[in-house]
Amino acid sequence: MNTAHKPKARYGMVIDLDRCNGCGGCAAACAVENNVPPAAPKASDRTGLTWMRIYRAENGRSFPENRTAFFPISCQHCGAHTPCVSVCPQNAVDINPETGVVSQIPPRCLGCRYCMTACPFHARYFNWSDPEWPRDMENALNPDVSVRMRGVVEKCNFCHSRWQAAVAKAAANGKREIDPADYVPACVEACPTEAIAFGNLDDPRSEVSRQSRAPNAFRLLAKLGTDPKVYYRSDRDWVRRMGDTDVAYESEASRG
Amino acid sequence: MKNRAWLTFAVGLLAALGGGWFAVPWAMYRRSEQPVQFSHRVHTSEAVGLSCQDCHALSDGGKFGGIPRLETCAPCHAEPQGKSADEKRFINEYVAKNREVQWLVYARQPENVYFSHAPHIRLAGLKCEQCHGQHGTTDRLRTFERNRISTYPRDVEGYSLVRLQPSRWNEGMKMDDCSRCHHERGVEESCLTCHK
Amino acid sequence: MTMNVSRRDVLRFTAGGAVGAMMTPAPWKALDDVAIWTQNWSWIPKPPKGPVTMRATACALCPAGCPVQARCIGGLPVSMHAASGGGLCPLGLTGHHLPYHPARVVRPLRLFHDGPGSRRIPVQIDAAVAAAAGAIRGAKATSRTVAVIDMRPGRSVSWGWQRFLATVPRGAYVPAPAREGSRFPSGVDLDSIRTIVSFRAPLAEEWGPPQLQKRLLDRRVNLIQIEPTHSPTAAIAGRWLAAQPGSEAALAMAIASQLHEGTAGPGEGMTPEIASALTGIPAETIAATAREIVQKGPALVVAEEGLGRAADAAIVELNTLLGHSVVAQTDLLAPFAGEPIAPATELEVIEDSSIALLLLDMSGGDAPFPWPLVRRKLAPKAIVIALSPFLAGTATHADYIVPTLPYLETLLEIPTPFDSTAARLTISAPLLPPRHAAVDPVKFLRAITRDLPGQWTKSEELMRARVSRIHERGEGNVGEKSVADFASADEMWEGLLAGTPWTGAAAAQTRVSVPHQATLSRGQAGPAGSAGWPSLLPALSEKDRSLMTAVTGRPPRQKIASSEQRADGRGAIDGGVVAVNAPLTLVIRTPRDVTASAAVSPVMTKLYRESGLRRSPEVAVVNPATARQLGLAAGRRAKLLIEGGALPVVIATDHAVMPGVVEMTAGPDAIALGERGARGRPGILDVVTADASGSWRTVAARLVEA
Amino acid sequence: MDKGLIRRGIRRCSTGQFLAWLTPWVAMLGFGVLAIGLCLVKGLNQTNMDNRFAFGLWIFLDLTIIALGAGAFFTGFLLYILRREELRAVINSAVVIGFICYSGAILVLMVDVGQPLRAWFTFWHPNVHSMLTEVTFCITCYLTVLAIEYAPIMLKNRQLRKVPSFLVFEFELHKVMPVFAAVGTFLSFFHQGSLGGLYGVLHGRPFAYREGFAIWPSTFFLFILSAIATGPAFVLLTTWMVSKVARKELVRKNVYSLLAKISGWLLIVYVGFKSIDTLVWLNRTAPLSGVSPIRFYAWAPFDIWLLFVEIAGFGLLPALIFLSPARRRSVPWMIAGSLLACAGVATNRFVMTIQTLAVPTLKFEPFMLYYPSWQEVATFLFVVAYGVILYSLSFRYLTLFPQERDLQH
Repeated sequence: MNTAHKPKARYGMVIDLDRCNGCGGCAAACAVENNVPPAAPKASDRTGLTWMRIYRAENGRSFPENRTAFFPISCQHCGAHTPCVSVCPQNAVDINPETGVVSQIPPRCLGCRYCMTACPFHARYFNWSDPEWPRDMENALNPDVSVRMRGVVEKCNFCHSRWQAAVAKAAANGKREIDPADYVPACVEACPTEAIAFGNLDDPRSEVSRQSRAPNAFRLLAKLGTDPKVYYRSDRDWVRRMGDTDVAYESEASRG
Repeated sequence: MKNRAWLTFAVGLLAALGGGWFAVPWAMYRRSEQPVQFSHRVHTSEAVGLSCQDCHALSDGGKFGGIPRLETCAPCHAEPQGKSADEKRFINEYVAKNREVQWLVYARQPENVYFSHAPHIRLAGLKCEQCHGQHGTTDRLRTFERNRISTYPRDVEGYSLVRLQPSRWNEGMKMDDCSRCHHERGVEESCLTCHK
Repeated sequence: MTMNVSRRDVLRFTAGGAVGAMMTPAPWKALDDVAIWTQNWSWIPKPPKGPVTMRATACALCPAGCPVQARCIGGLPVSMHAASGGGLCPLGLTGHHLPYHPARVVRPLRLFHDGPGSRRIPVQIDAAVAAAAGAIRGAKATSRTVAVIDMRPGRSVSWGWQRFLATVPRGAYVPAPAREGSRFPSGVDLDSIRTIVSFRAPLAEEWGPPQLQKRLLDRRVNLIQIEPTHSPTAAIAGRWLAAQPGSEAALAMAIASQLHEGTAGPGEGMTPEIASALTGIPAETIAATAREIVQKGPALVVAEEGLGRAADAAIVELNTLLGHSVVAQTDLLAPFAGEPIAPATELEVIEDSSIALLLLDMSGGDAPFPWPLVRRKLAPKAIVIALSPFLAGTATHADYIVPTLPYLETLLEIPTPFDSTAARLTISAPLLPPRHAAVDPVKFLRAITRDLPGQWTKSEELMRARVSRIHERGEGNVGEKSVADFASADEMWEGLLAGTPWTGAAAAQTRVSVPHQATLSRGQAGPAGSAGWPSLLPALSEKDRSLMTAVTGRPPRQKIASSEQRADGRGAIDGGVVAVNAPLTLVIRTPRDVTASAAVSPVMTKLYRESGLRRSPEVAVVNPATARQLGLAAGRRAKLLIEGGALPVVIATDHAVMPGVVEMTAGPDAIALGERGARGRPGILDVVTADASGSWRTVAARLVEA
Repeated sequence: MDKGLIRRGIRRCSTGQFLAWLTPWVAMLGFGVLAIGLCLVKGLNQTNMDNRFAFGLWIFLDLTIIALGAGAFFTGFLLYILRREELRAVINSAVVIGFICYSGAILVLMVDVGQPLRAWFTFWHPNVHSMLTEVTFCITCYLTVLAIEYAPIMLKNRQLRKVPSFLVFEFELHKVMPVFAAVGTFLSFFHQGSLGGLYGVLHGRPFAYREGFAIWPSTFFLFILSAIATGPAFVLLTTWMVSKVARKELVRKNVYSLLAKISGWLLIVYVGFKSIDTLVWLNRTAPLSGVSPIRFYAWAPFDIWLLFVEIAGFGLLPALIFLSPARRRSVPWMIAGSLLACAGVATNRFVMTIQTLAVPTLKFEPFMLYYPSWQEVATFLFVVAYGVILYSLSFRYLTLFPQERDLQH
């Protein structure tokens, strides 16, 4: 299966939840970098496009024992049995062998949304409408990322255009290896509290690999066996338990 | 009676064949001429002695300059070099007015494609001709053809209607063409290698 | 020969054609081309093309003034980055979208507030000038007030307003509360602080430059958050005290009284037990908190503004008692020395119904405050003119809008931010050519009055005059370079335009323990003479003192109003916690987006509408238990009733909100955000008024089904 | 007016009456066209689907009508392969219903996908690991088979028979019909299965995920079973409804009871396997994914009652009705049984599609529900109207029930 081979590098993230204050800088930076359009008329938190979405998690106790934590969730770039890759009927999703990044190619996408039902992280988003910016604001779009049309799925790709730029820069100097400093996703760069570490998980010297091995590190829905490349950290027990598979059960929390 | 039936069928068949092979492919493209004529041959001749890289340069950041802007041409063309009408027009309409020429780019890839010249030139050692053919030695700029539906330039799309021949520069620069070359060279690739 | 074309012939011909067509590339190519067409639809916006450059400037969207780098394509910014590494806030990251904002004012507007949906018509600038000039003449004749509310005090333009107001008999210069500076003693050396006691200050969300939060986190500063909501700040705080809203003064005093162990001093008589009854926090927790403050080293108390006079005063007492480290900031010089300027005043001290002309200077941004507080001061037929790039925020209340240029299209000045221990001047240089015609604030000022001496006619001239004075004095640095090393003021000006701020010489750090009156009089130095904390605090009046005494002087034995009693309408301390038949307490939050800028990027819908991260301003949040009691389910429409009026709201439930509290956020209308031509609906700041205690962040409220 | 088109010796209502019958359905069709137009021109923001409910009403109904359409291939299989000649009485009707179900489903799918003009990419760049690829290939092929099976029925029309070559063609087709029936059966088995596999393979969705055999999860087989168990019941039901509308007998009673008996036996087998599967899933599969399965049913609207209703009420109960010879002698009982069986397959498809998406995977996400927009409903009504109209035309002008002429007298 095409998801089985081992990539050259495994780019990943470690997000320190104890440093995340839910400011939303990562989400805003992501939207700017990746030309994610503003909400279409009537779009809501259920139909929006947020490659990086910050969820609020609660400990389930009532006031004042209640506690809140923020979970920034983007595509988790699963490394094994990647749910979305295997289900796409026409190969619009694959894993880049050089970076381990799970792709999503809008021009190939049929818009069947099977990958979205397959993704347990709800990290894939559908373009329910054509993208629209206020007049002339297309002058503020990033030329390194193409704008998606309606009817296709999109999601985080670890700012792959920045990787491409880093490769081009290295190649211009005759090098095949990129300088790690040249490849930092927008959300990582934008985080004011530096809660997100990014890099090659396979490089034992990298900050991200060191942090991913920390005792307080965990991954979301690890029991599903999809080997996500995004790690989370927290010293709070209840926050770490939030990564487990068990579903929420509070009926009150339901939104119609 | 029977013959007539088959004849009608054959007429329909032939009409469709003619339309499908000749009329439709012709009608499918919008043709336009470049705003100014330009001879690559003169510029790369010994008299002038420019190489491809002199005008189509690669920056340190690996970004390809593409078609040169007016500032590259202006130093030599402040005064007319020769007597052609195009030269005169180029000086009067563009250089004098400091107006960029809106060149029609034969190899312009669509918005969703990422292509960097740097890895192909510096790492793979490809020659310009391998993708752009003998464009650098032509005397005049060809008529620019653009597919009316897909909006692709003809060079990107390829000139052959059946696309059965092995890789040739004018077979096009579509995904399959890039992919074929990558496969021949054993380049590992995925969607994100070439898409953005 | 005649041909009789029968139906069958047509069918045969068509069949032949169909078979033939299949044998040509045409249908297959059409299939392919149509698919490619769907990949390149002409109506999908195309990003710009051009050379990539990085250009430096400073973010002028809030008083923090972060140095930024803009990545430009063909000279136009496409993304914003922190100049020195580290992050930016969402507002700064999307700041380059603002010039394209649909709420941009492209020509002077006359606004009519005569109906539910107020009309607006374009007018000539002369109409606004004539209205202003007429109002000034009228004010002089009738001894009425001409007032300017300056949303970004401390700028050279601010000095211009003050200079102007000195020429009119009753000129009032009102610096709007600039959030971080308002209740935060500026010039504090944060690196020496180990504990921060925050009374509802949204530190983690929007306090100062984003890097500040990293500094505090890295240094593991102990944060004690006192707030009725488990807010994002509470979420990262070391300790969260869910004090009853309105009981902040009592809590501050209780902590203070613990600090000096009940001996004579601030907060005397406010035992943890009494405070517990008022705040709902266990007495032992209050005592433990006080011990923690002492044990963990230098502490600083900060507070949200708008909590009321008693809370303000109590917090000043507490801060004074703790004796934080303070560095006296060097002055940020005014453009011209020795000229008379109107001093800064409080809105509160202006007589009701006295303002004949009100100018709202929003050219540098916006600030949140309840509009009814301003409206009360307006005389009948008063003229309100907003100088603003956007028809948004406070500008929507004006009669005339005079368009100014937004951030990145014009020079803007950022005076010393609160977290700086030395005077600082940052210039935000424009990166974009102006997209619409606009009026320079100083030009407008010159147009409405002839009585103004001096030769300056443009904002830039004032800014350059100030820089000349700084250069003359020769103190401080621009980046690495000493001011003395600049050959001329012009050279220094160029240096500032490159995005590097000027920083004055830092004064020696002193540990102060001064009586609060002294603290109160120590305003932030600057051309305005009084911007920032605590100038906005009124000197304590006799009334306030008696209010304080009511708390501090009350013998412990005396019965303190319990929460039950509070519920039936007896305000125990602040008087404003409850009103008859108003069982709920409304708590108002103001995010940086509304604090800093009248308009926000449409991409902010990611935070407001497209995720659950931020609450939309029409949402009233209550605890699920409270919602059950009220019989209101999440998602239901309701009406919020407060003293100032009624507001339609949508109910949301959240365990993070204290039972009995309804929380509302002032901010961009997330429903309208990014939608063309959409107008913001009235928000909470359009209706709320301050209660007797001077608080507008905590008021009595009711929620009824709509 | 259209007498010349109607089979000799068959009574049909007047043209006026027929047109009056069609009018509301045409109106419904027009309403559907409007909705479909909106969805295609403006995009899927016309629906109430969202990123959590990426699949909605349409997928649920597609799966349901395809399951009900299984009557076509399964009747063909019984008739041509297993030689149950009694079923010749309903085969034509079953084929038309199958064709309507499948073409309707594909039609809705073309509205459902965001980029229908790229639909052929699945054939050009197929991902062989995807169940959806399997579904697409099989459904397309099977629709072709159904069209071929439909052709001889059409060519038997009184007017079309006049063209000699059509008659020859029809005769030739007839001879190879068992081949097509076999091919159709094979394809149908596969795509009914892969529709089940569609959800069963989602290991990111513990509610839907099932272990299974080789690459096929258990739902693959359960979908086949439930489809073939319900198919005959649906043929029974439609035949009965048509005879009610046409106010005449169309088939002999023994056909009804045969269909009911087949359905009954298959339902029993299905209920057995479904129960085993549910127990394995609750006790093994779900816990392995880290979920205590009771949590799946922690939310009131989709409580555990749904599971019981699906298996007992809509599975076991109709099976018992069908398997009782006494009940089988009574048409009302058989109709009730058929309705229950059809409701069962619909519930199963609902649970697999909608409930799967309602159950959150992330611990801090709530259960969710979604309500289809009128555009979604109208698009589906379009298919209903299209089906009724096509069936009405077929019934009027073609021979759907060979026994009809004999039963008239």
